[in-house]
This record gives sequence, C-alpha cells and structure tokens, in this order.
Amino acid sequence: MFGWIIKRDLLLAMRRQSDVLTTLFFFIIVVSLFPLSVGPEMNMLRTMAPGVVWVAALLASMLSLGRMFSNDYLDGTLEQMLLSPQSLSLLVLGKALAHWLVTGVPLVLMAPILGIQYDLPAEALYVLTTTLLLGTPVLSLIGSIGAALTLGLRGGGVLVSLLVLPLYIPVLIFGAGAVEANMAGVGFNAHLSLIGAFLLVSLVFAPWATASSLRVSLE
Amino acid sequence: MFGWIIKRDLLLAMRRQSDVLTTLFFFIIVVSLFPLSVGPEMNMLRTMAPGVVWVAALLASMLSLGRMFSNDYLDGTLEQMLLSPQSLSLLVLGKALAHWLVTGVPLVLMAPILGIQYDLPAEALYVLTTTLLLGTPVLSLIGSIGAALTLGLRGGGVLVSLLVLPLYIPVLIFGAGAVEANMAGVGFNAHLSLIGAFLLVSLVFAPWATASSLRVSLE
Amino acid sequence: MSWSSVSEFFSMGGYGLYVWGSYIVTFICIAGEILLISNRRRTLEKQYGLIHGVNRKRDSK
Amino acid sequence: MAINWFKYSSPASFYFLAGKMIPIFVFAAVILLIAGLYVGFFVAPTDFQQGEAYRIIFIHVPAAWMSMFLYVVMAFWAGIGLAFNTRLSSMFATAIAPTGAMFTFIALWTGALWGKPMWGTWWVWDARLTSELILLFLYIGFMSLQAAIDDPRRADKAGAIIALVGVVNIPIIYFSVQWWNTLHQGASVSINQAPSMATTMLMGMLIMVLASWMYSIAVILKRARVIILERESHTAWVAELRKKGAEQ
Amino acid sequence: MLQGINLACIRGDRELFKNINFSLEAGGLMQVHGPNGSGKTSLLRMLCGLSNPAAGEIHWCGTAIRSLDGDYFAAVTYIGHLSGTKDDLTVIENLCISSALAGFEISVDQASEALKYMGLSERESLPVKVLSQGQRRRVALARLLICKTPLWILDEPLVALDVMAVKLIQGLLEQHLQQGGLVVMTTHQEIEITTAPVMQLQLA
Amino acid sequence: MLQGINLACIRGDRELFKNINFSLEAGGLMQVHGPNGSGKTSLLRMLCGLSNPAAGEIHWCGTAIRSLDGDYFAAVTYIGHLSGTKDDLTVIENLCISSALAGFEISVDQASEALKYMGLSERESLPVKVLSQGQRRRVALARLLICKTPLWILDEPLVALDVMAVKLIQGLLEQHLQQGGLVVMTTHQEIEITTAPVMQLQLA
Ligand code: HEM
Ligand SMILES: Nc1ncnc2c1ncn2[C@@H]1O[C@H](COP(=O)(O)OP(=O)(O)OP(=O)(O)O)[C@@H](O)[C@H]1O
Ligand SMILES: Nc1ncnc2c1ncn2[C@@H]1O[C@H](COP(=O)(O)OP(=O)(O)OP(=O)(O)O)[C@@H](O)[C@H]1O
Ligand SMILES: [Mg+2]
Ligand SMILES: [Mg+2]
Repeated sequence: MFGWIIKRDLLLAMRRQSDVLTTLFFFIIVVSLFPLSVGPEMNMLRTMAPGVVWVAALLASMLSLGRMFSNDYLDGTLEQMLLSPQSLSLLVLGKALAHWLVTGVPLVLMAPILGIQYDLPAEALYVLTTTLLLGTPVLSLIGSIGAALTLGLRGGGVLVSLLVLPLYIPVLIFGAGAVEANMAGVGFNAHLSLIGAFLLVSLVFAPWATASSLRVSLE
Repeated sequence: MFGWIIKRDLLLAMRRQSDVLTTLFFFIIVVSLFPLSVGPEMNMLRTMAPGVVWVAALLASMLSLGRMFSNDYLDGTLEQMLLSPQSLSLLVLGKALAHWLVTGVPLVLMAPILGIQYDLPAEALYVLTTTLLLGTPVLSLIGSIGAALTLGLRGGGVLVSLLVLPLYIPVLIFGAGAVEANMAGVGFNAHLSLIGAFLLVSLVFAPWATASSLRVSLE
Repeated sequence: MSWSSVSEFFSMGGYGLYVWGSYIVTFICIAGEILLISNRRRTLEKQYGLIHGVNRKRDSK
Repeated sequence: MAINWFKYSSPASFYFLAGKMIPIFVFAAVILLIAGLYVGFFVAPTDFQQGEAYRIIFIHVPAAWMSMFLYVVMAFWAGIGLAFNTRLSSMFATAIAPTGAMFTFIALWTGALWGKPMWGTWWVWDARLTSELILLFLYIGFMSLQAAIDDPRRADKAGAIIALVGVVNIPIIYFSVQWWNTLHQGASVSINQAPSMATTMLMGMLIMVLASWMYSIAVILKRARVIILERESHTAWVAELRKKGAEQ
Repeated sequence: MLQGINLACIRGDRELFKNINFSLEAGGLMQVHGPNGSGKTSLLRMLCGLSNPAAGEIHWCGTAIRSLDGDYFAAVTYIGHLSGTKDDLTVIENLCISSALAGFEISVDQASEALKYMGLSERESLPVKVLSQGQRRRVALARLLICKTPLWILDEPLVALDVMAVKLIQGLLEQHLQQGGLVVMTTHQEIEITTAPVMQLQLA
Repeated sequence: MLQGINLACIRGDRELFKNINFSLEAGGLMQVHGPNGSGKTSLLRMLCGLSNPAAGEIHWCGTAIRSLDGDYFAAVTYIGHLSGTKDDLTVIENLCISSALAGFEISVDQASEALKYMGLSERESLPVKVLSQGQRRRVALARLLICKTPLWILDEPLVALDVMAVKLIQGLLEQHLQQGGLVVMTTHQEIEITTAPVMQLQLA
C-alpha cells in the first residue's frame, strides 16, 4: 500500500519529468536572481549565501505542495484513497515521502553547486548539504498539512504558503544558522540535532494531522 | 467585453478575498523570511532591501499567474472565450489588467511598509514604490504569456516560472537598480524610463502573444 | 500631575506624534472592530426581520 | 452559584446568556479604561530615561499580552470543538481570532511607534518583535483558511487543525527566534529598559491590562452571538426569534 | 448552411474517421452517432473551429470557416463535455457573464427568467460549486435560452439530466429548429424530435 | 446487510431529505431515484462513509459504519461522478494502481483481461488523457471486475457510455447480485435488472 503510493507518485513524476525539473530550475533561478538584484560584491554574497539558498529551497519545496493532493482530488483518486481499507496516515506518509524524493532530493543534490557560485568554502558546502538533507523532509511533512487543508479551495496555492511558511521558520533559522555558525568558526552540532528533532516530531505528528485534514476537506 | 472581463475577474477576486490577501501576505512573509535566514544586522539588510523586495514582488506576482487562465480552462469558460466573436487580444488585455489590479496594486501599496522594516531612507522608499508601480504591470503582461503557454500542463505552476522568470530579469535589474542608485546618491531616471519602455512594449505585444498561445494551448 | 498646560499635554514632551499615533490608531482599531460587528449584526437582523427592541426584550427576560 | 453549565453549552441558551453578560463587561471595560488612562496620563510621573514616550506602554504591553494569550485560548476552544464536536466552542474560536489579530497588530504598531524615538528605528529584527510578527501571520492564516471555506462545519475543523499545529509551534518558533537572535552579535538594544518601574506606572499598566481583558470578553461574546445567529438560522429557536421579530 | 466536405480526423496514430460529408440546411438537426471513442467529440470541436480537421473543409453559408474567424464564432453556440461555469460565482452571475462573453448582454431579469425555465429559480444565488451534477449542466444549458445564434453544437447535452430536464431541452431544440436554427448534437440517450428533419451521421 | 435508519441530509440551509429508512439484503439492488439536486449523490457519499449524515445512522451487518472505519471501507467499492483516473498514467497502469490502492493487487494479465472485457484492449497503453469521455468512464468501471467487495455504490455509472457498454455493465451487475453482492446506484437512464429483487428509493 505504502509501496504502491510511492511507486505511483514516482511513476507520475517520471511521466511528467517537467515537474521534477521545474522545481529544480525554480530553485536555481531564485538563487541566481539575487546576485542580479543585489549586486556582485563577493563578500556580501558569501554572507548572504546560506540564507538565500535556504529561502530558495523552502520556496521551491512549498511551491510544489500544490500538486501533492490537488490532482488526486480533482480526478477523484483521493476519494478512492480515503475509502481504502488501509491506514490513511500511512498513505499520507507515503505521499509525503514521494514528494520529498521528487522535490527535496534534487534540491539537496543541487545545493553544493549553487553554493560554489556564491564562493562558499568547502566545509560550509558540506554543512549546507547536510542541513538540507535533514531539513527538506520536514518541509514536505509540514507542507502536507497545509496542502491537505487548502484542498479544493481555489487560490489555495497562495493560501498554502500563508499557512505553511510561518511553520517553516524554525527549520529555516537553524538550517541557515548551522551554515553561518560553521562559517563563523562556531560549532553547528546543536543546530543539526535540533533539525533532527524537528524531523522526528514531524514524522510522528504530521501524517496524522494531514490525514485528519484530508477527511475534513473531503467531507 | 473588455469591461465585462475585468468586472468578472474583479468579482471573482472579491468573492474570494483570500486571493488578493494571500498574494499580499505571501509578499510580506517572503520579505520577512530573509532577515530570519540572513541575520538581523541592519546595515547588511539595508543593502539587500531593494533586491529582496523586488524578488519577492516578482515571485508573488508570478505565483498568482497560475490562476490567470487555469480556472477558466478547467471549467470550460476559456473555450467559450475563444469562441467569442470579440478580439481575443482585447480579452486577454482585460484579464492581464484585472490580474494587475488584484495582485500588483496591493504589492505596490505594501512595499513602503516593508521597506521600513529594512530601515530604508524615505527617498529610497519613494523610488522603490515608483519602480514597482511601473514594473508590476509588466510582470502581469509578460506573465500572461507564460500562463497561456503552460495551460493544461499539470505542474504548469512551476513550468510557468521557468518560462517567465528569465523574461522578468530585465525588469528586476532596473527596478532594484533604480533604488540602489538612489541610495548610492546617483540619478535613477534612466532606470525609470527603461522600465517605462518595457511597459509600453509589453502592452503592445504581450496581449497578442498571449492570445496566440491560448489558441495553441486549446487546440 | 505633570502637565501645566493643554498644549504641553498634547506635545508629550516632543513625543506627541508617537504617543498620540499609538493611542489614536488603537482607538480606531477598537472602533472599527465594534463597527464591523454591529454592521454584521444589523444585516442579519434585516435579513431575519428582527427588530432590535424585540430582540432586547427577549434577551433580558 | 448553581449554574447548569450543560444548559449553557447549547448555542441557543448561550446566545441569551451572552446577551445578558455583554453589558456587564462593556461597563467594566469602559470604567477600567477611563481609570487606566487617567492613571497613565495624569498620575504616573515622567520617566527619567524615556521622557513622555514611555506612556505608550499603557497600550503596548496589554496588547502584546492579549495577543499571545488569545491565541492560546483560541486554539484551546478550537481543539475542544474538534475533539468533542461541540459547535459552540468552535464558534468561540472563530470569534476570538479577529480580536487576537487586532491586538497583535496594535502591539506591532505601538511598538514601532515606540521604537522610533527610543531606538531610532521603526523596526529591528529582535527575537520578541519577530515572534510577534509571526504570530500575526498565524492569526491571519487561521482567518484566511476559515474565510476560504464556505461550509462552516468544515471551516471549524480545518481551522482547529491549523490552530493546534500553530500552538505546538509557537514555543518552537519563539525559542528558535530567540536563539537565532542571540547567536549573532545581537541587536544593539533590548526592550527591558525599564527595570524599576514606578508603582504608579505599574498600576496604570495593570489597570489597562484588565481593561483589555474586559473589552476582549465583551467583543468576543458579541461576535460569537452574531456567528451563532448566522449559523443557526435553520433551527427552531432562531425561527421563533424571527417570528417574534416579524410580528411586531 | 453548414457543410462538411471530406472531413478526416487523426488522433495519435489512429485515424478516427475520414471522408465524412454532410450538408445541413436551416431548420435541420444532425445527430452524430457512434460508440465511445469513435470521434464524435473530435468532430464537434472541428465544427466549432476549436481544432482543425486533418483533411477536408468546413463551410458555413458557403465560406470556409477558417477564413470567417470571429464572424463564424458569432454564429455558434457550443456546449461541450465541460460545462463552462465558474465554481465560485453564483448561478445567475455565471449566466450573465457567460452570455455577455458570448456577445449577448442581458439584464438580471432576463437571466432570472431563463433560470426559472431551467428549474433553477431557487438556486439562483448559490455558488455553482455546491450544485449537483445535473444542476450544473442546467446552468450551462440555460445559455441556449439566451444565445440566439443560428447554429448550436451540443456534445451530449442530456448527460446527468433528469427526465423533466430532458423534456425541457427537447422542447428548446424543437423551438430552435422551427425558427430556422441548426443543431448538431451527440447523445447516447434517445431523443425524439418530430417537428424537424433529423439527419443521422454514423461514425465508425 | 446495509441499513439506513432515519437518515437526514442538510446542505447549506436546505434540508435535502429526512427520515430515510431502508434495509438492503445480500443479493439486493437499490436504485435511488429523484430529480436533479434531490440529494442522491449526497446520500451515496454518506453510505460510503465519506460524509456524515446530519441525523440518523448507517449500519453494515448490524454495526454502525462509523465504528467500523477501515473494515467497512474494505467492503465497499464506490464509483462516483469523478472517475478517479490519473490523466498521465496509461489505462493499464491506472487500473493496476487503483485496484492496489483499494486492496486488490493484480497482475498485468488480470488487468488486461478486465480491460478487454470493457472493450479497451486496443487503448491499454494510451494515457488516459487522450481517451474519449466514455472510454474514461469505462476505465473507472473496469474496477468492478477486479474489486470483489460485497457492496458496490455507483453514482450514475451509465453516464457517457454507449449502448454496448450499458449492456456490459448491466451484465456485471446481474452477476454481482447473483453472487450475493449488494448494489446501491443512481441513474437517470433506464436499466433493467430482471434476475434480482430491485428496491426503489425515491427522493423528494
Ligand atoms: C514593533 C515593535 C515591538 C514589538 C512587536 C513588541 C512586542 C512586545 C511583546 C510581544 C511584549 C510582551 C512580551 C513579554 O511580556 O514577554 C512586549 C513587552 C514590552 N515591550 Fe515591546 N515590542 C516592541 C517594541 C517595544 C519598544 C520600542 C519598547 C520600548 C523601548 C518596548 C517595551 C516593552 C516593554 C517595557 C514591555 C514589557 C516587558 C515585560 O513585561 O517584560 N517594546 N513587547
Ligand atoms: N494520441 C492518441 N493515440 C491514439 N488514439 C488516440 C490518441 N488521442 C486520442 N485518441 C483516440 O481518439 C478518440 C477520441 O474520441 P472522441 O473524444 O472524439 O470520442 P467520442 O466519440 O466523443 O466518444 P464518447 O462517446 O466516449 O464521448 C478516442 O478513441 C481516443 O482513444
Ligand atoms: N450551501 C448550500 N445551500 C443550499 N443548497 C445547497 C448547498 N449545497 C448544496 N446544496 C444543494 O444540495 C443538493 C445536492 O444534491 P446532490 O448532488 O446530492 O444531488 P443529486 O441528487 O446527486 O443530483 P444530480 O442528479 O443532479 O446528480 C443540490 O440541490 C444543491 O443545490
Ligand atoms: Mg465525446
Ligand atoms: Mg448526483
């Protein structure tokens, strides 16, 4: 069941490769826009880099939330999932995982390259990638709640950002903070363990909250 | 006809006030995210401010592009519009104008307040607002082309950004550039007239390009 | 009392703009909120044909 | 006092009970407001550091406190409504949100107006300020979500979920913001500039806090009454009210 | 008036039909028959000018429609599988606006009248999204009362309608035909038009 | 087996129905009738457990369905107005995955078999989005061949189907009923089931 959901979502993503690619390109473009609008001074850019990369990752992940349930909703598949005898929370976890595989993982892989554009030192690149690896699943999990709540509401695409962005803030702060701490020569382990803690908490609670939201949205 | 389209779109926007508000709040939240990820030093924030505000405005405007045609497409209204005896370009111009009124104008009004959060001086605020006033209609017009082209392609939401962002870049550069020039004590009139020129050009060509794209998308 | 004249009171030791700006906006907010609620109630009453007097009588019974 | 609480947990009886209670709270709010303003402006002395500007405190602090407190109360009622499917508590949560958002806005506004003369800037990215701003976003998210859903019962449940998720996150957000801020060199200013407040100042502030409480209760009850009327329009008791109204 | 000459349609690598010829005169009804997937919808969309035939020509009053463009659109009312209503607007707003966009500006009273005829007078001010499937369909079809164009192209207009509504539509069609209108339609349900010549076009 | 007790439904400020009582035994078919907007879809969604009745209880084998939850879902197949197919997946992928999600994992051969029965064997590997309206409907209905749950709840299954397909579905229904299955369905079209007791429920 869990496996089928993931398999299906990955298959769909492969059928429309553009989905994966466009999230990735969005990320790249946003990160590349900043030097254009802020100006090319390297020192300044280096200080900004962790923040910009994290904000871009967060926006990219958030933008693809819309697709998480809405297509399934419009064509009636979601109705069928609610009627499936398996646990809805598990199904939802599968969908969040698939979302992460499709949108989160490419971002993580791309981040070091973008970091180089901003002239980040090697170790900072490593920290950046690690925080993204731990942080992006949290984004997908928390995002699934917002996506489920705004289901079927037209204009939900922007509403979901309103609901979800404030909740993303701790991840953002510690994600970008870890890299900055590293660049300032301070330890960053505390940051990492906090992000890890967020991940655990959201793994436990988010699927459940999302499942209830889905039941509410489809009532 | 032109009037009817605008009237209808504004009516729809009023019916879902959330649409207008959420674009606006998205703008506000994105602008507020940066200090969280970059850190609270005021000097740094002040230098970043024009760039951040412009990028946020651009993203906010872009995100709402999805709604420009897709709802009309899904429920068949767009088909009916194509079959209408009036000029499609005019219809499209109406839709772009409505889009600007609903998403662009609130951004322009909000920008000075966000500028204050970044501690921009009064004159820079004025320049920022002016550039946004001239620039956001360009975003709506160019965006309409992208929205029309990606119509009906699932995951179009991100694809549209890929198509449209590169076209937005000149507006971004000159918009943010004008404010930076002003803060650096240099004249900014050249920037403004360039943005004005973009506006004129896109007023003339964008509706036509959008109309043709729509015909292609619905074939 | 620390004020010797009305104008001194209004100038707030040079901080008049800030102090009164705060208070006035606060009271505008409060008035706005109350106004919005009573508007909502009035449209409802119109819709239901409730006359205010009757409603009040009923409440205080 | 032997009140049958079960009786008042039905929207109909609550409607009439609230109708009786509102005047009491309005009265209390007005009296306390006048007293608080009097103490604040005519009794409390000038602050030796901040001059007269500190008088903003009499709205700033009550507003800031109310904004945080009301969110918790809102989430509490929303959660009760979700868990026990009691309509009244959900309506209560819906009624609280706008008032909470208003207080949040007032705290931000007065804080900004206070910051300009004291810190020389309207806004700094201080932990407390930032979390207050995020709180405003949470309120607005809650209200927008409810506004976007037409079916009130669905709106209640969806709102409850987001309110609960939000309330779990508030401490997380608060502490992360605080830590974020102190990890850096820190804002050059801090809010706690008035360590030893004159007792009259404290008095004025506390009276104003009480006044805000009374005001909030009155306004929330009033809004809850309107919401009840709107939502219960198909029930017998509203029909009876309508008939009574039409007869006259 | 409406002529199809050697029409062909290719979808993917499949030829749905070819050498379709017909000529429909004023007051005539053409029913397009065929099993699922035989190309009825594809044909109708060609006749509207929404897509181009793989081969052949469509003529309206003797002129190829591709050279008529806007003028032709002014003569056609198309109601397809999708109903073309906005979920967030009320029933009456939907009707007013969709008519206006089709070039027929009407007053609220006229719209009310039409909705009453379609049995929706009680739902006038509900947003369309809360309506039942059949009621949505009725909102879409209410346009037929207002858009007095000579040519109606209807793709399964009877889907989801109850018996009463089917009768209503039948009446509308007869009236339109009597006034010299043309109708091209598909349906898998039975419909009896007795007052006008009915042409049957069988696909596949 | 399936019992409705005093069911009521409120939508907005409108009471669609109340005091609906029925009891359907194994091998029985219940047809829900009523004009457009009378609440048929609303009733069916309640019977599935997708929404809650404003009043009353629904019992399955003597137990209230709200306390059965997952177990009940394992006994139901619901096919509604929406077909629940993914536009981007091929016909056969759609069938395999939707069956698996409903708890019936099948091999590609079994899926092929079912599609052949539904007359889609030539379109097996086309993405659903290029199919015609009727073909999409057939893909959705193919699940009936695979999901051997005792209770089928079908909301206008015949919409957009051609005559051949209607016959197919009719056959399927008869077979299911003979094997002791239960069916609740709505349709505005005529359908003749002769081999089983048919109960008629009239709304409004
Ligand atoms: C936009 C700017 C501001 C915001 C959002 C803000 C927010 C808050 C909040 C949320 C509280 C309650 C926190 C608590 O009790 O733990 C508070 C209390 C307070 N604020 Fe502000 N504030 C702002 C600006 C200022 C300024 C400029 C000053 C004075 C220079 C100030 C002075 C105080 C004082 C004295 C308290 C009471 C402290 C206490 O009870 O511990 N605030 N503010
Ligand atoms: N890319 C493609 N490759 C192969 N066949 C295709 C392709 N695209 C569409 N088709 C086929 O073209 C046909 C389109 O039919 P159309 O929608 O016109 O049918 P219809 O007669 O309206 O059917 P219905 O009664 O079901 O509405 C379908 O049979 C579909 O399978
Ligand atoms: N908010 C609301 N206010 C008033 N009426 C509403 C509201 N929401 C839904 N309705 C009504 O509830 C009914 C829903 O009906 P439902 O979809 O169950 O009908 P149905 O019997 O399936 O009809 P059809 O044959 O057209 O599919 C409609 O009549 C609709 O107008
Ligand atoms: Mg068709
Ligand atoms: Mg129905």
